[in-house]
Amino acid sequence: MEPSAAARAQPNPRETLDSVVIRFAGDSGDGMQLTGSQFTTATAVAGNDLATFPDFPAEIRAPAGTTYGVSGFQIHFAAHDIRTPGDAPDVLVAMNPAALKVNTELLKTGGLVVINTGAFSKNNLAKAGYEQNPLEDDSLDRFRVLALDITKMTLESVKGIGLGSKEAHRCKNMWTLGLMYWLFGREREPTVEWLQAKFAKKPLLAEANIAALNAGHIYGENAELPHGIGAYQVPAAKLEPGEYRNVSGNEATAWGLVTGAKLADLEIMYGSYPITPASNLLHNLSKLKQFGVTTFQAEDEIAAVSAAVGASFGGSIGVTGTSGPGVALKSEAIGLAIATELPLVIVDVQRGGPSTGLPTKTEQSDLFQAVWGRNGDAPLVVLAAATPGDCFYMAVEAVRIAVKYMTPVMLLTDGYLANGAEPWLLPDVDALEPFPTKFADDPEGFHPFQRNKETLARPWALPGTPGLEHRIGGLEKQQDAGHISYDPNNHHVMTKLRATKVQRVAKDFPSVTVDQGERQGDMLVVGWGSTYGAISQSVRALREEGLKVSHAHLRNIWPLPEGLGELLRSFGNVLVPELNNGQLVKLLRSEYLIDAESLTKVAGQPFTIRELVDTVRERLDRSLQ
Amino acid sequence: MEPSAAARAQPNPRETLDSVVIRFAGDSGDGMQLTGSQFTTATAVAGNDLATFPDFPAEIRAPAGTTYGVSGFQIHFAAHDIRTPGDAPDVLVAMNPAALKVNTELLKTGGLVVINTGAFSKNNLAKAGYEQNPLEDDSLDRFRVLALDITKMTLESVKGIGLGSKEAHRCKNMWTLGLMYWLFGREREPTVEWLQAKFAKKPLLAEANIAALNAGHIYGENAELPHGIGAYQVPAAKLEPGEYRNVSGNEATAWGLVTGAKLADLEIMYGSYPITPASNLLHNLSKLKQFGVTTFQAEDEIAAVSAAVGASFGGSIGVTGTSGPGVALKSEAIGLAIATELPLVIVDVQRGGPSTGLPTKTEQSDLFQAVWGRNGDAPLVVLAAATPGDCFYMAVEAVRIAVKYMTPVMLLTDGYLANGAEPWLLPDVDALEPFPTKFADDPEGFHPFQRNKETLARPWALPGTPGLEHRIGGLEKQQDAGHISYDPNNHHVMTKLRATKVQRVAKDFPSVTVDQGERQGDMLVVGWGSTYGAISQSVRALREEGLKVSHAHLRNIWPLPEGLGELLRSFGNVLVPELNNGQLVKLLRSEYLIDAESLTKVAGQPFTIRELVDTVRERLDRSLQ
Amino acid sequence: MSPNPPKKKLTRKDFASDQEVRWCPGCGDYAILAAVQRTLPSLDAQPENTVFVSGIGCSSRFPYYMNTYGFHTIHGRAPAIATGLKLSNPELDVWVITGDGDGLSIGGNHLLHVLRRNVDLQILLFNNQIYGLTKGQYSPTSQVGKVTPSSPLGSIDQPVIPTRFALGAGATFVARSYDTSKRLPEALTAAKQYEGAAFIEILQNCPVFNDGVFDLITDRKTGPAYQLWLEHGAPMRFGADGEKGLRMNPQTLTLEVVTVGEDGVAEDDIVVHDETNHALAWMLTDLPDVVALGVLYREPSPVYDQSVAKQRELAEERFGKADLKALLRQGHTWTVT
Amino acid sequence: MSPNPPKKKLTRKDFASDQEVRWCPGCGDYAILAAVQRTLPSLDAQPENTVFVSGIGCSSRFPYYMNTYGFHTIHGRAPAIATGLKLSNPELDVWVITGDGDGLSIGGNHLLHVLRRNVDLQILLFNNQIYGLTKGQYSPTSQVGKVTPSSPLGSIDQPVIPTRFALGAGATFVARSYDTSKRLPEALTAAKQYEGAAFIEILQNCPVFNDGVFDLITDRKTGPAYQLWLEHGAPMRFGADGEKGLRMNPQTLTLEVVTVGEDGVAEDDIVVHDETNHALAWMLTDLPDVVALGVLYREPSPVYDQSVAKQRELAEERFGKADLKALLRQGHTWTVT
Ligand SMILES: Cc1ncc(C[n+]2csc(CCOP(=O)(O)OP(=O)(O)O)c2C)c(N)n1
Ligand SMILES: Cc1ncc(C[n+]2csc(CCOP(=O)(O)OP(=O)(O)O)c2C)c(N)n1
Ligand code: SF4
Ligand code: SF4
Ligand SMILES: [Mg+2]
Ligand SMILES: [Mg+2]
Repeated sequence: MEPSAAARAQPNPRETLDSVVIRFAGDSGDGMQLTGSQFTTATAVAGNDLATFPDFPAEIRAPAGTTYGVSGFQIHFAAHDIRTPGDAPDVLVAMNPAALKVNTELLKTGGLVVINTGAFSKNNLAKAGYEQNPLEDDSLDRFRVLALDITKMTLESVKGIGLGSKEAHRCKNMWTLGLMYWLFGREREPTVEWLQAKFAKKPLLAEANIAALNAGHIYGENAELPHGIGAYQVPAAKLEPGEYRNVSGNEATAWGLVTGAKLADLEIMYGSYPITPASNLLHNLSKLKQFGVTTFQAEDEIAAVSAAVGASFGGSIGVTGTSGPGVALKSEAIGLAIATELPLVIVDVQRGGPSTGLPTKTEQSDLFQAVWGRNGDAPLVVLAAATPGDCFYMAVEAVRIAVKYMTPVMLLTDGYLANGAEPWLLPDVDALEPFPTKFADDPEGFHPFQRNKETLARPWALPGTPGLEHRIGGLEKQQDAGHISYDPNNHHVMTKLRATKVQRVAKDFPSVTVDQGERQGDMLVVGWGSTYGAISQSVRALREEGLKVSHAHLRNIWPLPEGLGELLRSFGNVLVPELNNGQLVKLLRSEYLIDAESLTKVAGQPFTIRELVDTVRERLDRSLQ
Repeated sequence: MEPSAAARAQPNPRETLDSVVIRFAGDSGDGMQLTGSQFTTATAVAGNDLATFPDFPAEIRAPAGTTYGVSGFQIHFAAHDIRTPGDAPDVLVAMNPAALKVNTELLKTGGLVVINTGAFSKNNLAKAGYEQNPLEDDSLDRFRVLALDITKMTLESVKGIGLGSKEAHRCKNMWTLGLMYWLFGREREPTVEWLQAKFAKKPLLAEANIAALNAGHIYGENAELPHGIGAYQVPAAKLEPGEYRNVSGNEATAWGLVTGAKLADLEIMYGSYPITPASNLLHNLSKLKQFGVTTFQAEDEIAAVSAAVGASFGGSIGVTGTSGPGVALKSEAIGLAIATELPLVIVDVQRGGPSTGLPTKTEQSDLFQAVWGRNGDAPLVVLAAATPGDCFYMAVEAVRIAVKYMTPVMLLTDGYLANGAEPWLLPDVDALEPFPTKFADDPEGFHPFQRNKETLARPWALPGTPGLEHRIGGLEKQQDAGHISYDPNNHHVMTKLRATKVQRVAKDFPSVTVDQGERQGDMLVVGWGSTYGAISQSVRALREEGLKVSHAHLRNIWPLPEGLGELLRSFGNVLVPELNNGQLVKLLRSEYLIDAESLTKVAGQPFTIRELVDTVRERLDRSLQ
Repeated sequence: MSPNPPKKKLTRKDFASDQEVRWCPGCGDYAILAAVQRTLPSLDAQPENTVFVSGIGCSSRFPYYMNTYGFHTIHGRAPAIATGLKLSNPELDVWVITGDGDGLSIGGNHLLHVLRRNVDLQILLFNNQIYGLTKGQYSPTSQVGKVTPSSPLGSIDQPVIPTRFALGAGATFVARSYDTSKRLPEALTAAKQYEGAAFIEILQNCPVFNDGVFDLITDRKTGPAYQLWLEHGAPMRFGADGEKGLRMNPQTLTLEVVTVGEDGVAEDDIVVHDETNHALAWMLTDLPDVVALGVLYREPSPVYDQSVAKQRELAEERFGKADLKALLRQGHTWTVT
Repeated sequence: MSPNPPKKKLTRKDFASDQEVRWCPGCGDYAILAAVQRTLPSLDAQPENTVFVSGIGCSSRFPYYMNTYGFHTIHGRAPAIATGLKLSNPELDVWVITGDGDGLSIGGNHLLHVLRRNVDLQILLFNNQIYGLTKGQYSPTSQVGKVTPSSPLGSIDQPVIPTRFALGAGATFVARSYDTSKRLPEALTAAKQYEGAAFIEILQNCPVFNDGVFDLITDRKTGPAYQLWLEHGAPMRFGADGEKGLRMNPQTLTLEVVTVGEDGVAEDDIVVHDETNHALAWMLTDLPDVVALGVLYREPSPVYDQSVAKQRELAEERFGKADLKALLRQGHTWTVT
């Protein structure tokens, strides 16, 4: 967002910008996440396309003023459609020195910094590790700085309402939000309504926060803003018409599971043990008991998945959600579901590993564990969601596949999808094809492991059904009859059947599609999961440069979609960017003997557009030499 | 073992045979395993090369007389060196109808069946599922049958010694052993001594068993054996000179661990939870406490590996042994050892999977779990033993690598290696190169994650050392300093360092060797683990036919040995036989982009020579067309 | 013929599956299996509504031999799997079969939590003080000094007392019996009729790896002197002719074995069993020279699966009827035209 | 200068690491950390011989702040890891730091077994009745009805009573205290001096997710009326001026709160604490209107790591000196020439 010369001369009228990246940053206690989500709503209402990235500290409440206590929320909005929260911010809102310290690096040269000087005390400067006050040296020269004593102005704005000093200070974020609303021409109503609802029981707080919001806005209107800073407008984007909302991945996954269960005509038994970043999946579902959802907070992950398996045996769709370390603990019980061929959905909201790793950071390093991480030959279906909204559809798909094929399905999402929000065109749930579950009920010639010819699924016979009494377990079972069998050939046959059944699922997937570009060219960028936005925006940029680059994004990790091998062979180069040390790339190489190259980033952060664009260009140059 | 015309004419003098496969089969209670191991000892003493395969039922004590209660012991011995217990038996000893029933299929046409008619009661025949007595119909016509009332003759031989009827009956196996000793010209002394030692406290039992043994032998000397059955001799094999013993894989592993620890100048803390077929590793080590071994029978596998990790932190070499399901449960804690870079040895005695699977059967299906089965990018070193005796050397190697590189090492063996015995040339332990452990002790500039330039190992600093106080954990650590670090680049760097460290280990391995044949040709058969004997004997047979087939056997699964890619590319075809649904083959394909073909057998049983020979021939034909 | 014919009276046979029983000859598990198969018909249990869930172990083979629904799961996890099953269908009558290793070693945590949650299950723990299936290693209930393949010099682990562990976990029904006891059906009946988690420790003989550990208690001759059969409201008398009894020592807070009539011990010195008394139950878990059998403790309290069901109804009141469209629209939405 | 100079007296500072403490402002963990750092020097603990092993949770961040050896392991496994550490080097002074979730939820089984084995460790369980680190879900010690993000309609799980669970597990040292108590160092001292597994439940306030659950007990004003401080051999008196006490009801076997002097309650009606009395300790774990603090139970018994060491000596006697060559030759060997 380089302001035009015109803007420099005289700020008004509103200058038009194509896209803006704003980063709100402050102390964990400053309410930056709330501020960010309110700005998001207002921006959505204004019709921009947008993407957000909340970035909070690992500590629950790090001491005030510390750099590791800084909480950030980045939003990218534009007049065209966009898919990432943006690389470098155009605008930084820094509520205290620590927030400035950790974010100045990221900010674009010429970018705007809004600073609350009220928080720039000696003490806070020291905590942030500033020898001297950056407002008094040249360290911010490359930016346009708007330094205001937001604290003071906030306190004035709420004076007389009769808040305690602590609550009064708490209104800082609303004052700031008001100012930002004015700068970018956003409506205040949704926020006002939201504040009234939120503080319905505490009218004083509602009044004060609204007062602060308005005061910030009025400040923008009246104050003589420094040279080069004015009001802007970002025209609405041409989005597909329809009803929208903002959705985070963990919301979408929860709603997708509920929708899938409804389409399957089943109840959900969700067994889980809290773990970052999967915990709020449990929170979301525990509020949906009226949808036939039972949530069971188990004593550990093993009990969580075990309860889900037990529930599937009983006729619910057993679901268990967790993150990488939890999946590791669940692997033995997942093997039981594979051996007994019961439906089960495992949601792995991936995070930084190995071991405890970086719990609050995003990563894609559980793919191997999902596909191969069990004892014995233990195949299951692995799906991966590409965007927060896609979590909804993938969750529905996971339920459908699990029930139709009587198999565990692992759905991979990650911390970035789980917490990041995007505007989401609401699906027409009535238009979704139901897939009602058919339980076995006829004792005539019933055998618990006699398979459906097409899907190879065994019948689902529920306890409570007269005449179908049978026993299942983790020991190898005789084909059809299902009794324990130590017969060598039977074990060979059953192993092949289990593998074939999972491979059959590929026939049920759409064969591989290309998200952008032709079906042949110089380079195919193959992605999976949350890198969708970054890859697709990068590929668009590269194609605009005229490069023969295409983008295919895999939602079906195992089995791999049909036609993929052929597609890969139609490109001079195949690049597989992953937020891990190279996992999908190994699968592709072993399955298709293609010399796919890996691009790895294991930094707990999404790819930036620049990283991807540069790498693709550089690899293409190398290969075309 | 087709008897010569001469032999048919008149049985004596002893006919010379090149190799014989005998299968002892009877009720679990009949003591077939004892009989087999005694025959093995006597055969070893006679200087033959040999291989054995005990094959006992899954049930602890299945009801007497049932087919699933049959316990078998197969021994293959020869005048030349051999590597498998043989495909089809030449001689079957059937102590009851069930034993005959389940084994006649396997027996070679023209083979010899020794039958205890004393056990062929209506009741037993029924339990075995015989409509009519096979001794009275033509079902055994294709064999040479030696039907004797062993029960009766045994009881006579021990009459007067004053045993209870139960004990008296128990002597049947010794009578039978006596007869077999005579048939194959074996010495009785070792067995006599063994019986005296075993029943030192029960002289009557000793006397009776010895009496029965002799009676069986005398019977052979005197009795007019039926036409076509005589005494045989199998000349001694030309074996490498030296001192030999029979060893099973779980013995060799236990001794190797103890030896490795001694060479590293460390004590062992072995944490384990019993599981078939790994339990007797715990049993063996619990008898070696005087070697500085502590065995800890934990409450579960998680506690077992955790205790081992804790012990490694304390300065012992932590070791944990289990089978597939146990490894699944341990995966999270193994990740902790990877993240904290502590030495750890995990022994996985593989068995049939998935889930509980076939606990008493052998399989190689945990390779994927070993290499990839953890959350996050969590690399470790994977080794695989090729023979029971090789378990000793691989266990030493596992300790060496774990300590030198401060990394977990997974040693893969399996049920076949664990229980199968082979004659083993005793190593000269004095000649083994010691690798004494160097602990950090200098506080000067100490950093817990500062790496050795060559190995990338971090220092091993033990609690109790003044001045080196430090904290480790599963969260990502700052390079060198080792403090918690959420820094993005640091995580990327540390992930790469962990991976590179494990890859470095390859420099410490011998680069890939060819076990048989040239370094190029029409087909390279690549094996790993317990298939060594079967593959090597098959390849020998094929090479004798003049086929350009070579055999390479991998003991280093991860990292793969240097030079492997080049070697694979030097052959027209690469075949990877595995007792799983195709795992190593996928590793090779993804690492080297070689179109390696898979040969799978997932039947809980080793490959037969025939299976391998036929497949290689058929695939070669196909490819040469 | 009447539209709904009277259900035929079921017998023991109706609960026996066609699978051959594969325990060692003489195993105590046979007697327990027989007792269960005999007891169920007398309680009007229906095979189709009955489920046996087990872990891994000799004891855990149990479900295969019952002609009901059955799930032979993985080692130690049966309580968690049964919890999920019960939550998915509270109508089912769910029995958990576990062993001293399965339930108290690898499965100890799940047993703790299923008991404190008070899920409506019958939990039978076959205690043979050994790991049978893996061929005889000591278990968490083995006595100190026990020599086994993994403890050649004798076990040094202090054993867990299953009933004491259960009380410590907050169990609301705790009973004890033994494999060959004629009164085992009584305990099974009480457990089935109890709403909540009913825990029964069943002393079981393993003739192959731990033969005779309970002989003194279970033997016809010696037994009576060691068996204290508890009856709610009845004095704690035992011995061949009930000559012995338990007296409370208020100083030491211990129950002492006394002989009625001898050195001034009167009838009413004998403690009367109150199965709702927690502290008393605690003392009964481990007595000096006698073993308490029957129901040690029973105090009905909220049942987990029932509370879960209640919350699902409550949810509808609180959050309104299930409406998928409304759900997706909760919070803020906007329309692009 | 003397060959071995007198060790300098260590202070609290010597046990504080250079790492910034990162708990929320006002977290009870700060007070516990201070108490531990103050107590260790007074017990002549040496930083290099002291190890803090923790699982995962806010409480489990503890080791980072101690200038000793430390291991921040994985969730729930600290007792098992500490057991292995202690077996590898029994000389070390090993402390386990865990939480109500870490120790009683995912780690319940390891806590059970480390207690029954009586491994020589100090085990501090920080009980804030909540999962702090994961932002406030109910824990196994949360009260029924607790509303949290995962229990919007209130928790329905019956809570575990940590001290009762410990006794049920066979613990031989069981104590209770709270974060800000002046007497916390006493409990820490007793634990360190005890040989065996010393279990201390420390009530800890989580101002962010469960503020004030223990206020009645820990508050300066209200506290005295709710704190029963146990002293071995002393009568169980409490209240602002010790006016109250506990009396045994021999019928119900419960401890009743009485006021000395009122309706005929005399001094010696008050029960005298006997920390070796198991049944008494059991009753003390959960009293009606008062909380027992201090050492509830202490009864020294064989220490696991010591028994392990003994067996290693015994092994040498039984199986002879370690001789690798002989080992490989045990049983039958033969020579091929
Ligand atoms: C994960 C796992 N670990 C270990 C085992 C091996 N195992 C099977 S049963 C068992 C113990 C059985 O003891 P118990 O529960 O007392 O049953 P019992 O055989 O005595 O009836 C063990 C250790 C297993 N099957 N799975
Ligand atoms: C295997 C695994 N599961 C779940 C988690 C997430 N987790 C971390 S701490 C915790 C609970 C902490 O509660 P508590 O032990 O009471 O500690 P507190 O934070 O309250 O001090 C959970 C569920 C994890 N880190 N690892
Ligand atoms: S080993 Fe013991 S417990 Fe298992 S079946 Fe045999 S006798 Fe029964
Ligand atoms: S969340 Fe609670 S327990 Fe955790 S640090 Fe903050 S105040 Fe302490
Ligand atoms: Mg047992
Ligand atoms: Mg807590």
